[in-house]
Amino acid sequence: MLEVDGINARYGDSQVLWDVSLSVGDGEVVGLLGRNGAGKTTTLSAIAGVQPPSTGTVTFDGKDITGQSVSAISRQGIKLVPEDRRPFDGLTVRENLELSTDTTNGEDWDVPRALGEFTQLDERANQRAGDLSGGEQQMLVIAMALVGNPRLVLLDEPMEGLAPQIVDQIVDIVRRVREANIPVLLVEQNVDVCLELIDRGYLLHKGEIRMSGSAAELADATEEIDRYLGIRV
Amino acid sequence: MVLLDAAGLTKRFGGFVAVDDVDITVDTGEVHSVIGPNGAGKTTLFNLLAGAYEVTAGEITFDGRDITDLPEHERPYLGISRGYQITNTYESLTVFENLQTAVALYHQNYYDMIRSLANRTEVTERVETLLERFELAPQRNVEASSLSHGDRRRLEIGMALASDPRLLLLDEPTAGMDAGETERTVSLIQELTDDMAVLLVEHDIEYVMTVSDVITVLERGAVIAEGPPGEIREDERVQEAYLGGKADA
Amino acid sequence: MSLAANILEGIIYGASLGMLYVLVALGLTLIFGLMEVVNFAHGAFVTLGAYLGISFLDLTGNFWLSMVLAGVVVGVLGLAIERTLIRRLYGEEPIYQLLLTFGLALLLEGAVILTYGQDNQLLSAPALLQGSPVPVGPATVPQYRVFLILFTGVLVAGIWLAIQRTKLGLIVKAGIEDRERAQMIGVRLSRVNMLIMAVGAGLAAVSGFLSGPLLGVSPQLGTGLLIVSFVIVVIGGLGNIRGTIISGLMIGILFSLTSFFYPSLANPVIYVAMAVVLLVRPEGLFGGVGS
Amino acid sequence: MSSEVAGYGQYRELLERLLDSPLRLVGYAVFLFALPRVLPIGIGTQIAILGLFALAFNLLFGYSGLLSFGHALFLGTGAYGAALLVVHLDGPPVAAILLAVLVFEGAIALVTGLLSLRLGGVYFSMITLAFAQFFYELSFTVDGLTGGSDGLLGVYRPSLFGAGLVDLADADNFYTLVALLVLLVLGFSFLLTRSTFGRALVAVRENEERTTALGVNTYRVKLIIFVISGMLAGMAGALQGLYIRFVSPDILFWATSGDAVLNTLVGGMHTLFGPIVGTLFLHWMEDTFFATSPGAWNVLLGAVFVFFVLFARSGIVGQLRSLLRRVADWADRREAETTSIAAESDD
Repeated sequence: MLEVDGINARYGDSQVLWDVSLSVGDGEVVGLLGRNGAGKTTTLSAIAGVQPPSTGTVTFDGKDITGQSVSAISRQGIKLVPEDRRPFDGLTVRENLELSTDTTNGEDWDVPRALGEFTQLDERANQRAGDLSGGEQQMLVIAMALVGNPRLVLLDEPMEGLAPQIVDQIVDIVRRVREANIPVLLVEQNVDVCLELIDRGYLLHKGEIRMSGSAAELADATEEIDRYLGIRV
Repeated sequence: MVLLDAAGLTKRFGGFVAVDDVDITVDTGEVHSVIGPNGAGKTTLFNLLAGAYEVTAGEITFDGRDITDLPEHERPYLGISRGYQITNTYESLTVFENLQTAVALYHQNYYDMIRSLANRTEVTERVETLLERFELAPQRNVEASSLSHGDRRRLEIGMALASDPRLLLLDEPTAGMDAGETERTVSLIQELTDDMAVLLVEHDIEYVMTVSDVITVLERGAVIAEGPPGEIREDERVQEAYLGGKADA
Repeated sequence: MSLAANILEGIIYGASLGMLYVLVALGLTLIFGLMEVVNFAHGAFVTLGAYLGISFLDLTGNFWLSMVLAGVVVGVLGLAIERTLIRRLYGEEPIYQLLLTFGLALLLEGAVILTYGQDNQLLSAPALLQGSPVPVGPATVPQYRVFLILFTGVLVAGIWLAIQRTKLGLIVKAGIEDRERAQMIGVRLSRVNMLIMAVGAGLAAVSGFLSGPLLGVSPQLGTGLLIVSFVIVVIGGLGNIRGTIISGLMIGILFSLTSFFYPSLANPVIYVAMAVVLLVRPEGLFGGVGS
Repeated sequence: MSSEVAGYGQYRELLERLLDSPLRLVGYAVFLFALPRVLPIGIGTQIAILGLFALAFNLLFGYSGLLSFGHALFLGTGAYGAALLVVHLDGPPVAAILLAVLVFEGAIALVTGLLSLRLGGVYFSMITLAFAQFFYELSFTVDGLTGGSDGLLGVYRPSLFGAGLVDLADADNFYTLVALLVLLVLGFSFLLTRSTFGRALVAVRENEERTTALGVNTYRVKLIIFVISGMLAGMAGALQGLYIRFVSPDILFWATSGDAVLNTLVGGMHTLFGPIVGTLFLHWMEDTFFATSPGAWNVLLGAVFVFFVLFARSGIVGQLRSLLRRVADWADRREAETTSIAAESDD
């Protein structure tokens, strides 16, 4: 489905990604783990076209999409859920969903279905998104990606800054996305949560992929996990 | 000696509590780091201390003086200086001019419209010292926008040091640096602390563990641990904050 | 005439003028909200609309058709200017966009002078609306004024509804709030920019043509309206649609009421209003950017 | 400054020294005193006064990046102020008039500056424009004072120091006064460029956030340059009123503010002398084209301006400077080649 091949990215003068390659297959949930500043968000930005890579290619469904505009990539079915959540605060929940509806790549998802699946959002359908709690906003932005009938969801730290019981809800939502057979590239710092959700994963450290493997393989690699993700250095 | 003392510091943006009742103290001569996962409120805390944001609740005392409501531009004169996370230099000015600006605007009367800046030998001398200290002398005539990333980060720190601060606030000084550059910066910071306190916001754990005397760990805006690196490394809650661990605990 | 009748008449006159301001200021505010360009050429669109409308009127003899034609032609011109010139400066410092559109304003105004001359042109209300004034409570109001309020009221309400209720409106609001995020959900912003530029220019032209019978048509007509629009958006907030509509009406009524009681102060008073707002609430009466 | 030009070839270094040297002021003086020998003195005077106006505008725009679209306010009130003093006080000395206008404009600039600087960026441009328009409208409202749309008549030029000392009715004397004032302002600008305050202005323009963090009260810095710029623009206005001996509301119209913007951008906004060159250039163009057709002139002016915004933002003087730098660099490279060839043939 998604093939990222040897991308390099710079932020100003500093190189933040070094030859990063990864792939996401059909119906697969793939994790991208790493500490703050490891380059996870930059990787997603490069795929979504927000910040195109300086070298390397991004191929989606056999088509080279490197350097295409953000909106063009989005319309091909790659929906990015950015890390800072960012629904449109001034719009209502329903308006946010209507706006995000995209039937280019299917019609499975629409606003009624989204509100049906996320009852908590349904209750607040006519409230401004800016007035939602952090957890509700996170639900909303995931629902916004779903009504876009995505062929791949890029999910950037959905649990960040959320209270533990809300984290459980979000985990549940990601499971449902997975059950809907939509491929997901999940960026997460919370290792336990991430390993529970993914089929395969990559460990990113200082802009380089240091390790990759199945969820089980990663779970066993306690030394690497500690070194690249924990604080015991 | 306690230099900076912040108590009950809170910052709300609308309904969102970015910094939640944080107490933090920095002593003279220590390197104090603030770490935590993304979104923990590190940069917000930093901006509160620097005066870029207004405090919602709590107070900040510096050297015994209440500075909670002191405007940002007056804090340098008490001895507080800051660097930026995203390099924030004068892009179209040369390295020399960047440092000259930082030195002159602090040490000279910046309302002086007549006397030539270039003839202020005391300014030029200080700039030369900074150029040497930060190994930027060869790039003196290079515009900041054309510097390599590491050089720019060091210029950034150099500008923050131009006011001879007693407390230096640095936000991720090694962001985007390679190993060699990071090492140079580490030793630089260690040299600095002989005569001043440094408050670091960092995500590079290895680097934090090397340079810090004290580490404060933030999660969701609140302090979850504080102590020397060794203690922090073994702290269960910190482990959990970094590696996850679900709520069912 | 009684004081009450005077006040009522002042309010109605003011509302008719204010709605014309709103049409101009709305375009300005939408263009800024989406493209972050303060369009100095917006006044030239107003002037151009008035003059082209007069030409179309000479040609067709139909006031309404001329209004629509003027709006469409100037709308297309606005679109062309966005495509060829303004888009070159997206993402640059706003000052350069301001300077560029200022140059365009001079150029377009010059073209008007070149074609139509410096002198004022006469544009009268359509015969249909020249009958005897309409009694409104204790006051009497010329038919054209009543028409202006109704027509522009419907137009502005239509725009408001389109922005609040249609998907396109959602896209515009989303684009104003966060352009990058809008692109992430697949919005083609460059097309939206084109559309809004065309609509904004078209509205300015319609407003110019409609204000002809009230204000007279001169090459400086548009700049006058533009400067008042600046006052309106400073008070209402650039990019703030609701604030723009309300403050446009307020300024129109303030102007009109003042001109009833102290005619010589009518023009200066709106700037005093702006100064007071800046003193008391520099961020604008209606908060920052938003709906 | 030598430390800052190190690293260039010798021709380039020489050029940089020249460009930065106070000797430039001698060049400006020669230019200004040659102007009335080349052009009719009336035109020369007009260019010098409007050039001074543009110079005052550029003190604000060029240094601090604040684009005022309302500088007509200062030019206009300065002109009215001077004219009213002449008419009502029976011709006080011009020196006193100029001083009074400076103080008066300082007060106006302080009030309008305090308000318009509360919002940054494009708002500043819109608000300054609106304030100028306020005074334009006011000039009709207080027609008892200003003569309304008929303008203020009966203005004449008293002597500079009173008691007939330095007769300014004489065109040469008046031009000399204007030229000296222009030189004075140029001299001040030159000092300002190199001073600490000048650097503070550049710092505010380039990066206000960082400048605040360095301990600078940026609001006050901007206000001060706004006031200085307004005072000097007002002085230009006083000269204009005395020169034309008639003031009408036109001088407060937005187009007058636009002239300052046009002259400065076309001449070169980050340069000392650009505003004067721009005024001269556009004045010459206007003289050549306006008479035939005002409409065509506006079209041409607009087109020229669009061209400069899109393709030559540094203006005429800025373009000349970079041309000179390229020539110097070319000369340095050529010499380096010749030397290296010579060195090879020595072997």
